[in-house]
Amino acid sequence: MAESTANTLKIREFPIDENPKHTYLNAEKGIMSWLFTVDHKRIGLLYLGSITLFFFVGGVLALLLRTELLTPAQSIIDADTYNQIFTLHGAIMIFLFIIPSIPAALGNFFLPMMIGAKDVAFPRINLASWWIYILGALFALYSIVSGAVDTGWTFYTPYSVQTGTAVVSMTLAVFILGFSSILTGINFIVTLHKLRSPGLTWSKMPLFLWSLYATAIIQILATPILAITVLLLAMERIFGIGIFDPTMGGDPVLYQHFFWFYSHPAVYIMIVPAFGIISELISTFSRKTIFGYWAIALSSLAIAFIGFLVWGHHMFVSGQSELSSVVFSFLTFFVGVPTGIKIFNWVATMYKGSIDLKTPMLYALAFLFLFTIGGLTGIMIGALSVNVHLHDTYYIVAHFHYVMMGGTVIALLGGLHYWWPKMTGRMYSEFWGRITCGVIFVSFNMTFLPQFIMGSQGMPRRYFNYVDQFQGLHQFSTIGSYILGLGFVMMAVYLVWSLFKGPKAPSNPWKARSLDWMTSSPPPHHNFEYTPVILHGPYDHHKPMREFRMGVVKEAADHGEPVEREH
Amino acid sequence: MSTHHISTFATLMSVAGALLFLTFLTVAVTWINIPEPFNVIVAIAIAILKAALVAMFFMNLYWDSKFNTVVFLMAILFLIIFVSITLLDTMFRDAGLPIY
Amino acid sequence: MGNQIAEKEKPSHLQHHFVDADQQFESSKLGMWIFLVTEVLMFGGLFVAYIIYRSWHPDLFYLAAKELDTALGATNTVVLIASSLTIALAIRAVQLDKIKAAVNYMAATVALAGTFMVIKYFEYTDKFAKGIYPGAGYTYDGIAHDMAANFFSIYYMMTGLHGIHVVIGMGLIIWMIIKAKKGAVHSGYYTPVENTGLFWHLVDIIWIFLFPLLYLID
Amino acid sequence: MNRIIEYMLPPQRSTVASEVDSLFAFINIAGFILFAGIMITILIFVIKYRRKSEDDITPVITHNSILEVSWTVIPIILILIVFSWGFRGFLKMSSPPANAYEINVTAASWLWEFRYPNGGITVNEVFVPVDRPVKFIMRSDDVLHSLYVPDFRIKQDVLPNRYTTTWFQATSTGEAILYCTEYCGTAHSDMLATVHVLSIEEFEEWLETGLEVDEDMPLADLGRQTYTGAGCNACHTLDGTDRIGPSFLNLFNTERELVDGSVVIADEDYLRRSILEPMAEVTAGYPANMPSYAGRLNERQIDGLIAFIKELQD
Ligand code: HEA
Ligand code: HEA
Ligand code: HEC
Ligand code: CUA
Ligand SMILES: [Cu+2]
Repeated sequence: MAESTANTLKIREFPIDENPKHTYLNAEKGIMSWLFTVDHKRIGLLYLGSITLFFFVGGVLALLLRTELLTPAQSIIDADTYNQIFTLHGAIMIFLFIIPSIPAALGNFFLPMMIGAKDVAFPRINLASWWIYILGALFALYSIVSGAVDTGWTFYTPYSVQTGTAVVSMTLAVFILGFSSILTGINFIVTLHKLRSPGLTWSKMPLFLWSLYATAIIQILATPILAITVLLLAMERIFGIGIFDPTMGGDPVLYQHFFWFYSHPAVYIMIVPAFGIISELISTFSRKTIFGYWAIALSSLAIAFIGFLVWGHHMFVSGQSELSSVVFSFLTFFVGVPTGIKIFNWVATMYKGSIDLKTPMLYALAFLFLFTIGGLTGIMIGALSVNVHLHDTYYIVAHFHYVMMGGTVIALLGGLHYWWPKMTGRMYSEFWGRITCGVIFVSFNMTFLPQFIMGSQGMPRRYFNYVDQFQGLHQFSTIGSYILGLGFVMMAVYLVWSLFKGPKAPSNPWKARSLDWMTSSPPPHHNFEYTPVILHGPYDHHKPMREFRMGVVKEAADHGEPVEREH
Repeated sequence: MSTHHISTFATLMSVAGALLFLTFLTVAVTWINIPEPFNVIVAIAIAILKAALVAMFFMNLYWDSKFNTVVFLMAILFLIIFVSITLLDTMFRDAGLPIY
Repeated sequence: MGNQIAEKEKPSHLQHHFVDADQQFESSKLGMWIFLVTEVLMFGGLFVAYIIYRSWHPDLFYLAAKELDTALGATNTVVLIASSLTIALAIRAVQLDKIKAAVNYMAATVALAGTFMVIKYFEYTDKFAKGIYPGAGYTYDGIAHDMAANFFSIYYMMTGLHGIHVVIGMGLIIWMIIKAKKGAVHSGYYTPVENTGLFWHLVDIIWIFLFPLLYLID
Repeated sequence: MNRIIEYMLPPQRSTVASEVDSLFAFINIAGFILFAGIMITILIFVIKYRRKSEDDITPVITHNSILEVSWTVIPIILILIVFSWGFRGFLKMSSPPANAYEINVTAASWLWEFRYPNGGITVNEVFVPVDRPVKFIMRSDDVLHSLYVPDFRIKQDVLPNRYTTTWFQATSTGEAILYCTEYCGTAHSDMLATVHVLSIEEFEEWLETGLEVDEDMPLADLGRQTYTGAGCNACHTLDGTDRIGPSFLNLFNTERELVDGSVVIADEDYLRRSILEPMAEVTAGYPANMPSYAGRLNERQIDGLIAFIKELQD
């Protein structure tokens, strides 16, 4: 038997129940058992449902924007509506979709499973965070119906103080959503510190968890500043306290410091969990030990830290002191180094692997393609003199869609397909999965590549009307976005279909090595029937699957009726 | 079971005594006029000392897992980052760039 | 590790996903500390605003601080320090299973917190009477500086947010009193009291900084 | 490659443009090589190491010091190059020559006003000499705006509470488009102006005569010219549809209901007041955000506008 785990521990092993009768899905019944569940898996699904909903809402708004931009002058909506729609599109996509997306949905579901815990440290707080999220969403909806917001998602003062729209309720929504994000972060940090199973040392943690750990740190340290920023903004509107409003002696550039001190680190809240998913996907589908485990793990922390030092790169032309622009530009580039390290390590992982282009792997490759473009264009706009030309043009719009949509969303889709069998117990259609991935990849590039060109040519962003010169590129982009929408509809169809008609999923369809796959699909109510003991690393792909074991705590084994195997 | 630390009555009382004394001190130093930057420095130094006393002995950081102290210091560290880099803008707005 | 504890031996307060009471206690406490970090940073934002504005208008801060009553500020500092002491004593009492003493100490804390709020109330109404309102409502003309309103905006934001925390803290402590009376906390399980105590001390620490920064400028 | 990059950028028409463009080209090319390298490697791996059987065994490769050091050090070198290059350009952009011709710019929602040293004022048009450094000293009347001329590669936010500056030296005569690139509300995307770059002689001549109003032009024609020149068209249409303000069509001599409930007749006096003190009588149903043109238009232009509006009846 496996000499590689040559230790004298006496452990027993449970075979995994391939088609379990009792799962977390049928442990309790009724709508209330979902809305008030404290099971992290169900909360993960609640989040998954909510963010999907808001992604579609945000996406439909995006299609409206794109349709309006078919012609240089007004085509379907008026200027005010356009301004409200891009604000809502941005605010919904950022605060209601992408910030909670990977951590709160997939992270919630898999973090405890990957460390062999029964739940997160504070299950009730976890549930509270979802409810707070819903409350925040309701506030956001309220502000939409009571006059919408037309400030852009950045709420720059003094415009946000003077406009007649429902800014206060939107800022309150953001305030509330911030708390939801903080609670998730607290939960993750504590869970990772205190609830790891026996044997699961920091060096055996799947990289997805390292990335969630880094993300949680950013959530904890940055979000409070967002809270105080929007609070001050609301007070500015209600009482005119004059901290950010120049008519009262305040300083609008100070507002931008406050805003970006959160919102730049926030872009790493969005992307770092995506990096985690990619690490899992590349290793599993190359069936190979991850290359540079510590480099990838620690680069997440490095990105999190450096990410706090660069916020002013959004403000090069804002009127901040030139000295700080220079310092910010200098620091900005250093985020590229750890990010590059990750990318190179992933590529190196594929070397001499056994690569299987299943849908999740296709998404991982699409991610590498799109995110590298997004990241390198980030370097472009981080360069001072070039930024002056490109700031607030479509080049920026293209940059951030490449990193957010091409990075985070694509990784989320990869992760969704990867874990779909585990979450639902059903296999999705591999054929349609691959086709859709191709459609989304091509149409995404159609939508946003032209925007780099118009941006460099000088097309400003947040423009309802534009000069005729850009019409061709805009129309191309719009057509791309329609196909993109079609891609998402296709995905919705085959995923929903698989829920009902898909073949039953085995416990470990991809032969992955991390703990989440060492239990049945879908998992039982408490994830594992017994506290698992970790005997191997999360990326030990060099051993054949049949030699894989998950131990259980010895004393527990004495109670049950396990199959005994000695190591 | 790890042993939970239980502070003695004497410790708590003497910490409180020290805090009260420092409060008196911080008011008292305003009676003798210390010149401009130093008065702020003294006031903040006393406040930091007081906060440290509270954190270490009332909040038990002194006896606790050191990780909790690290967590708490993170907050301070990032606050310092925030202020100092922002000051880099607000203090140097008219300075322009030194020609190299 | 203690998964082996049979169900019936598990203390009632132990949640199923923890191995033992100690793990649960340590987790809750770590969670609380991380939460305190977010509190520090949230107040921190206001401190940053304070520092920036003070660096811009040192004369304003000098003039405006004269309007604040140092005696009242100092009294409130003493009150909060005393309340920190009483809550620390309350935790000690719970740890020693002296529940009755603990309840008394906590009641004293609430009373001190109440005193703090009453003094704050007098300070505020005194300001309002002079026309010192936050922001646009400011009408006082006793300060020869055209940014005077801004100082008081910062003052109100800082003390107001702090005041809200005092009130929340009072609520938490009252809840703990109820818990203690029901016998829900004791030397084997006092996590909520401990965490409430941590929260309360933080409120104290923030005031320790607010006091010299707002009242003692000269 | 060069062709593509030229296609991607607007024409180079200022002295800093080539500096910016060369860095733009450098990052694009270096980035492209890096990107292509990564993608080709991935492609090769995907083909060469595709899964052959379900029980493929893979080797354990966990690190390689040479590789790891090189993919840390090479990017660091690259970013240091990019940083210092960008810094050099920025330094140039932020240090206007001492002899620059200074024009004061005021941004207001939603127009640009330019004041020349000789006291002349133009709205939504600015005339500058070629081959001579020009410095804009800018301030906003209300919210943030940003002055952007793609052909010159300059951009600078305009703030309400202090002056910001930017400068350029145009290298060829002709027109260039000037955008507002800081979101400022409804007509943000209509807040455009034209930069007319004139030869030195033409510019001197324009300074002498261009600011004077052509006495011979019929009033209504002057009004039509001012209507677009001063940016009324950003908010007022001529075809009866509402934009931000009411349309000018059939405006003259109709009854206007104001927000305070009173009703006034839109006669000449009212039109004049509306242009000079728009906040005094705000028409019901419209936002109170029309900028005042007092001091921005001369008497004859105002008369022209009134004459022009009077004519707009159908
Ligand atoms: C997921 C979100 C996300 C991510 C990950 C990033 C990543 C980066 N971003 Fe981006 N950014 C946004 C979201 C994001 N951004 C958003 C939303 C905005 C606009 C907000 C608004 O105004 O509305 C924005 C705007 C923005 C600006 C301001 C533009 C402006 O308004 O003028 C800048 C400027 O520096 C910038 C830079 C960067 C950089 C340097 C990175 C880096 O992290 C990229 C690092 C990655 C790489 C570099 C590629 C991989 C590395 C290699 C292949 C190795 C080789 C590398 C080198 C040699 C350097 N971003
Ligand atoms: C996570 C973040 C995220 C994501 C995923 C997207 C996705 C998209 N975005 Fe957006 N975007 C932002 C964040 C994001 N965006 C932000 C922050 C801004 C800046 C806002 C500001 O300036 O303040 C912005 C701005 C922005 C602009 C610039 C507006 C302007 O400056 O004037 C444009 C224009 O093309 C655009 C387009 C798109 C498109 C076409 C998509 C597509 O990728 C969308 C794809 C999704 C779909 C197409 C949905 C598919 C679903 C259906 C078709 C549903 C059908 C089903 C039913 C009806 C039940 N976005
Ligand atoms: C920023 C947008 C904006 C610009 C630019 C603007 N206006 Fe207006 N204007 C308005 C708005 C809004 C109203 C309606 C509210 C009011 O009466 O003030 C208005 C009202 C008026 C009225 C009164 C119409 C009525 O309903 O009785 C006149 C006349 C007028 N504008 C003329 C002009 C002229 C002439 C110019 C250019 C020189 C101009 N405006 C530029 C926004 C603008
Ligand atoms: Cu002015 Cu946008
Ligand atoms: Cu950023």
